[in-house]
Amino acid sequence: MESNLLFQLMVNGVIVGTLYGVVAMCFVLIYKSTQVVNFAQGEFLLIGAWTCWWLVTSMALPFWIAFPMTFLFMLAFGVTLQMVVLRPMIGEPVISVIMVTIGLSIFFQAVMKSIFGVWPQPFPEIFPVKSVNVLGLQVQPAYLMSLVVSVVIMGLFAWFFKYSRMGLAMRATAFNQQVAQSLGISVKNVFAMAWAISAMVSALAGVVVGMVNGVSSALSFFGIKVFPAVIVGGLDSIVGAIIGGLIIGLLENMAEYVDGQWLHVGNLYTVAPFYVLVIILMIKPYGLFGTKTIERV
Amino acid sequence: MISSSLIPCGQFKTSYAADTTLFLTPASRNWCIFGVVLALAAPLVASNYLLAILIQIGYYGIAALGLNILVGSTGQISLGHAAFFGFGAFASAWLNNSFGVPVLLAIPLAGVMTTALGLLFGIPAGRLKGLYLAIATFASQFILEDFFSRANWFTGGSSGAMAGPINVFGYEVSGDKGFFYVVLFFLVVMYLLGANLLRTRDGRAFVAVRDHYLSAEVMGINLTKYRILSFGISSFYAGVGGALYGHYLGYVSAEGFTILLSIQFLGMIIIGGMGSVMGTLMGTAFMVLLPEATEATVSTIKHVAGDIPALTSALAYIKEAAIGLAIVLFLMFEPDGLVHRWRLIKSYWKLYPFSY
Amino acid sequence: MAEPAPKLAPEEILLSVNNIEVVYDDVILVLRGVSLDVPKGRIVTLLGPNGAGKSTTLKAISGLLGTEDGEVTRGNITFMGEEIANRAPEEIVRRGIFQVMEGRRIIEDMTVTENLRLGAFTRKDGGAAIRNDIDMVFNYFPRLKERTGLAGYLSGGEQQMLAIGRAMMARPKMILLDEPSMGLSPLLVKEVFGIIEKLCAETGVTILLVEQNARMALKIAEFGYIMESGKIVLDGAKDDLVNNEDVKEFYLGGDKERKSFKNLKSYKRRKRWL
Amino acid sequence: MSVEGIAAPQSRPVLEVRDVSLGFGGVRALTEVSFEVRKGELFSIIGPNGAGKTSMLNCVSGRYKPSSGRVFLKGRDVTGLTPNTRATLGLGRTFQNLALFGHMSVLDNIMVGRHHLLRNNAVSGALYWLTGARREELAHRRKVEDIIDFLEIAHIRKAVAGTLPYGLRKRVELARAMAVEPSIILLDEPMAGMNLEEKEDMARYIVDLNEEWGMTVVMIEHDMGVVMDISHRVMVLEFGRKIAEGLPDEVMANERVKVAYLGIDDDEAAGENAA
Amino acid sequence: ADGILVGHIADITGATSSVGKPYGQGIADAMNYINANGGVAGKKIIFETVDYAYEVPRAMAAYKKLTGSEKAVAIQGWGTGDTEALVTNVAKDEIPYFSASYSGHLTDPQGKTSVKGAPYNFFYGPSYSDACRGLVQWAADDWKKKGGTGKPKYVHMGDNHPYPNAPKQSCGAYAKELGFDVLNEIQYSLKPGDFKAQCLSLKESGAQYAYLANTSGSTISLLKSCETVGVNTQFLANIWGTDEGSLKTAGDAADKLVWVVGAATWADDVPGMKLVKEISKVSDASGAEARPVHYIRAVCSVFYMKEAMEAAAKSGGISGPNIKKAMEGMKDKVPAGLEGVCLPSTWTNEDHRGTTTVKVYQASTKGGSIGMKQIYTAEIPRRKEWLGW
Ligand SMILES: Nc1ncnc2c1ncn2[C@@H]1O[C@H](COP(=O)(O)OP(=O)(O)OP(=O)(O)O)[C@@H](O)[C@H]1O
Ligand SMILES: Nc1ncnc2c1ncn2[C@@H]1O[C@H](COP(=O)(O)OP(=O)(O)OP(=O)(O)O)[C@@H](O)[C@H]1O
Ligand SMILES: CC(C)C[C@H](N)C(=O)O
Ligand SMILES: [Mg+2]
Ligand SMILES: [Mg+2]
Repeated sequence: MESNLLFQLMVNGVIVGTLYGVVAMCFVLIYKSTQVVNFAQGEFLLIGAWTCWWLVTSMALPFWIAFPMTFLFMLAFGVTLQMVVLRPMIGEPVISVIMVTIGLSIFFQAVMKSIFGVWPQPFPEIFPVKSVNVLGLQVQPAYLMSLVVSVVIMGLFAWFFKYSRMGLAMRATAFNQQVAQSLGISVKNVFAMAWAISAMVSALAGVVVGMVNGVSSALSFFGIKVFPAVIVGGLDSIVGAIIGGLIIGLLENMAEYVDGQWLHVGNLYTVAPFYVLVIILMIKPYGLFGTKTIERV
Repeated sequence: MISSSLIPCGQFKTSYAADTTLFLTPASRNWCIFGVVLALAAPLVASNYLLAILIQIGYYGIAALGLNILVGSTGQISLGHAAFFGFGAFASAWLNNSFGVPVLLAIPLAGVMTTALGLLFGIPAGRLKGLYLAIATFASQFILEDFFSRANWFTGGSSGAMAGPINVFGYEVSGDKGFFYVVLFFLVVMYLLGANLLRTRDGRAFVAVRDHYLSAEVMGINLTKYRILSFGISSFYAGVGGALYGHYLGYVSAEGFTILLSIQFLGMIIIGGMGSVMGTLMGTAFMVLLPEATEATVSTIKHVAGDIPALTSALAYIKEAAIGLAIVLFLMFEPDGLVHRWRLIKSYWKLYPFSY
Repeated sequence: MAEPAPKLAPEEILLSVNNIEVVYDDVILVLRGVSLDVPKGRIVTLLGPNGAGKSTTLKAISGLLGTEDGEVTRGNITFMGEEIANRAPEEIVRRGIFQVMEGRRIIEDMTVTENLRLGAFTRKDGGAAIRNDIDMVFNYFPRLKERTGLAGYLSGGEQQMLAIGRAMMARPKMILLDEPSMGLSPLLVKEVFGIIEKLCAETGVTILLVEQNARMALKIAEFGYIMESGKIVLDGAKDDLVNNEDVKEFYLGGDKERKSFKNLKSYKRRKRWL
Repeated sequence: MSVEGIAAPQSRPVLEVRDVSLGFGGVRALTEVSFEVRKGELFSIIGPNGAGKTSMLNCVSGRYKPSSGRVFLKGRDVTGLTPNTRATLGLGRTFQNLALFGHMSVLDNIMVGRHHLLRNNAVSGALYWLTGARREELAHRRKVEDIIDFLEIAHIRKAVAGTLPYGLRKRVELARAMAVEPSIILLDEPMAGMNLEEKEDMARYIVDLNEEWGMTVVMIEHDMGVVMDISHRVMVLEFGRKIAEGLPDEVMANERVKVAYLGIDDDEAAGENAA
Repeated sequence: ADGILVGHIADITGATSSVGKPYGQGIADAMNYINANGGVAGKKIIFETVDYAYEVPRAMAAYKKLTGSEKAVAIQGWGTGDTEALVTNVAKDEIPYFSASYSGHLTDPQGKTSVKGAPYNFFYGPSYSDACRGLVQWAADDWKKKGGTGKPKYVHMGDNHPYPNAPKQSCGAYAKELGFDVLNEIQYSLKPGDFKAQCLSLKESGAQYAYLANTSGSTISLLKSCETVGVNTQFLANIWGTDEGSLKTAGDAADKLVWVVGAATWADDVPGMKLVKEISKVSDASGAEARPVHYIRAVCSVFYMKEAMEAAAKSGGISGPNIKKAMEGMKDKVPAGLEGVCLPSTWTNEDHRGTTTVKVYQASTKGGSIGMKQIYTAEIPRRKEWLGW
């Protein structure tokens, strides 16, 4: 019985972990190309999920229309956000830019709350709600879908940065904006693109989570969970983001197990990832897969 | 980071001593003295409301200066400053409640305790750099928050602890007026210490580590030591600021020290100006006044529009959103902080009408 | 002031900078009315002491001032007859001007090949052509081919080669070279200058070369400008400059009897044209 | 060329490098390089790009740990010491790619050089007036001003280092290294990116610093004119190996050096020296 | 001023805003309604709603303002954390503090059984401890009815926070007394989130009854998560744990949920509901909006305060101590006009447990239609040792 619980918690950890992984990737995308640590990542999930929810419930659109529309909206949103807010910040001190994203996060959270209220809202049934039994765990089909979607997105991301021209341009921009400009790379376009992709993919994650847990301000909490995931993996590594996400997801659930079975300290599952984070960093200062910064004189 | 290239020209110094003063020009020094004198007179005229705001600027300003030494001067971003601020508050209350240490003594002692904690949590800085370090501090924030809600013996657990009032020679400082002077005293002392630190050996070492750690090391600076020391010093400031805060409110609880406050501290120093002592105070004032200003605006709207209840709840969010928006807008137009603008204005007038 | 500029037919002039002023940070005036013309298919050099504003001039042309809070506040810059002052850098690159910045500026966390591929970012002519050109660069700089790690670990000289190679990848009409010989060994300086000359001769690319090594620069350039404190103080064809007494004294190192560095007992007082 | 600055040969070497090898993954940056620098010498290292010159300096200053071999500073084995401890033992250096503290004033940059000579700390420094930190700082400030006078950078004393033109930055870097009061100073391409006039100045400073300030100098430089004129001895590296060492003239006459480094035939040599 | 200054500290945007908003609205509407209908003893109530986002320090700051140059005579407050933190202050400043925290710790005015007395604290409704005891009573009953054998297992679930913690010990002790096997508590956040891990633990523990100590937003998330992993536990929610709106939101997941209701509900046909509906029009002119249970308790809280003020006005003026005295004179009191809405309540200077009647409701949400029905009423004895616990 007990090992069964452990197993179920692990399965849950993997599912949640891949979602962390996807969001972590979106975060890494922005970081890699613009050197911006986006504290508003969680709000992207929130906005995406609420948009889709609103289209489905208030506008009564079928999901297969609402979903692409959400994507389009997030594309426009990402681009606009970059153009209006982040573009004027190009070339400004990194920390100021970080603070701007924090400001954005505060702003969007408040706006979302005032529009959609503070209650979690469920999605109407899109996939059959009846859970299916996977490896002994009751799982909603939407959750399984998320697993598949996540894996596909991960593959695409990895290819993008390694081989595509735009991916290289993004890395060049991350290294030094002036150098990138001197190569004829439009820093503005690179930035806009990074934000747009990140917003879209985050929204996808938001919708998926929303379908399972309901849409609520809790979604923006993903933005915080993402930090340990990203750092454990290594800030600039796509693979790292995925693995980091999985590790954090598993870790939370393991912590819950240890806590529930033996320790009974309470909220171990929220702090355990942070302890592990520090330990991993002390052993590997650039995360598991991050590239060491070049130290040459 | 701010370049202070806009130092007025035409200032001739005749001795090295005269050239090593705290203030760049006699004028700025006089302004500072004037500011302190003005502050001394404030309780005589200011309303309670204004006084409360000034006190807030005081204790947050002290803590923010510590953060600025860490982030602005040493270049190590910390997302856990609020936790150290909180630790100082708990420590001072604990010293006072459990051992009867007089509050005025407990405050600096709390600073020392927080320093020790800061040195401990600064250990990762010996190995981690940049954002990795920033996220490690982020982890400290959560670890400490968890500790606060758990350590009943120290913090009173989730229900918090009472913090006694300040006694000076047996006379209890209860009102805001008295407390204001206490905060002002600490503020002036801590700022003088900070400014001195930054112009002497270890202060320069901090900046050197920030600007180019590899060459700093070759100049004889022990990187690990200074990276960790910087956490210690910043924690000292956080601790003293937090202790003042605790005794001012009379009650300390973990929820006061969340990541949000850490972020606000960062906002203070970024908006004020990284690495600048006076900028820190400006930024703190900005961040403290911002919600008050939106609150006031909201009140005015309510008075004009009548107390429409739907408005009341909408306004609560508008207020929150306005704070986020103000930060965004401010940094879009003034990414180098208030100090930068201030210097530009000064140099503009110095050279006027011959700009360039 | 200076001697009259070499007279060129307008259609010959590829780039023309007219009386520009550049201001940093809204307050620091660095260029105070700089004019220069670069004829098509030639090598033109811009000389001057440190801090004269040479790099600033190049950045003004390539549009890279923006990231440094700099701005062209007066005058104009025309490339192939069109105004380009204060345009976006990527647009200027697409028009065919490519700057190799001072101090190499290669992308340290990418490999050599990735750096080269990025040089061809604006090109539209497909993978095969680009792979060809990468081989071409490796022909010029065989050493680079062997370095498979990250570019950040290359030695100073290797990085410089990579930077020039990266410029070649863009196949631009005009290359702005900012101190390409800095930090190169004598052998390589010669090589690099040889390559620059060859590049110009073979592909017809126009080159504006900023150099401290005046002797080498004047060997391959046809025209030269000398800049001090944000102004052009002297210009002329290569021979005029080489024979100018002041240029000889301050840039080329005396006429015949070179004084040993060791025996310069008193510091020279600089003569300025200003 | 003049060699009068060389101290008596029996005096103990200030710097002794023994069989140092260094590798990075596949790349062998240095292979069993040995040399010694005597007190009062002006020693130059030359060699093609990527030969391992900078890596050699990094091994001496402690940035890199040699994979084998030992480094001795004033007779003491420093191979395992950190860069900062080596600085306190009297080692100063400048960098090939400028490494100033960009946001600090020139004065503060140089004062950082005195770090290991100062005694005040965070507490006594913060208490400035009460602990004698003020007196100490001022005393050192006086020393720094001597260096500033020597290098003629008084006019930019208060300027922010990051905004200075290249040539001046190089000079400030030299000043900072001098402030360490090193017995041996390592200069990595001090004249790169300078025009003739500035090189002449810089050469003068280096000679003076060697002769009048009594510092032993190790210099990497690509300008053969300067190297020939001012160094006492020259070492040549190629592909991480030492291929020649000796008086400048001897080294310059070495066929291998000519081919591998200078790339000249004899008749061109004279002209090249002047460049 | 010639009005009555009353403080109003509410959570509009914080962690408990899902219930804080309707409650705050109820307070504001009721006071505005009173002002529009003659005020209190001819005077208007002057108040401004302060949103403190459920952060204790912000409540402390707000309290400082209320005791500054112009001192409030009474305060309508909100959370357990802030109310308990302010106990000493309000006692010292003699300001009756009507909170929405029904923490048992606030019920002992003289500090006889608890560490410190709370002489100036009042609230309307059964204390969290008593409410939880009521739920446990029902659970014991239910277990017997279902014919359960052996010891049923009971578990407390909530955040580590003063509010969820308030009834933890006292109610656990009572459960034990009634023969439950009390398991280790399970923590979950006051903020909505993904609680599947906790639900798996709950499932594993095999508890038959779980007390949910958090607020409605968090409850919904927990119910959904537990539905996903297939938990069969009977959930017992605190008085703030759910309401009409959140039942609807939670849908199927909330079916069979049992919780405590502290006054009449909007749908109840009782005489006092007329007044409540009038009050509701203050902020909803159309009268179309159906208010949740929390709104109605807020109205009760204000009207008890109003009656106490009126009594105080007659005997010496509206001041803190007089209001307190008037409150402590109330016996089985229902405010005029709210008959059938507020439960009859009694306060004495020794016992601030206004009411000990616990109305237990159960929800039925299967198939989209939301139903709630009172299934049990517990009269919790006023045991001496339970005062302040
Ligand atoms: N970003 C900047 N902000 C402020 N001033 C600057 C900036 N960049 C350059 N300057 C100033 O402009 C002047 C000219 O600089 P520039 O780099 O163009 O000189 P240069 O001729 O290329 O010198 P060098 O030979 O040293 O490279 C210098 O005085 C420098 O201090
Ligand atoms: N940290 C490092 N990691 C990997 N390889 C390195 C590292 N540092 C140097 N190298 C390699 O070691 C070799 C020697 O480099 P070094 O910088 O010492 O050359 P150098 O002689 O100073 O050349 P230059 O005259 O061009 O500056 C180069 O091939 C370089 O790529
Ligand atoms: C949790 C909320 C409903 C607030 C509640 N009044 C408390 O006791 O804290
Ligand atoms: Mg230049
Ligand atoms: Mg080198």
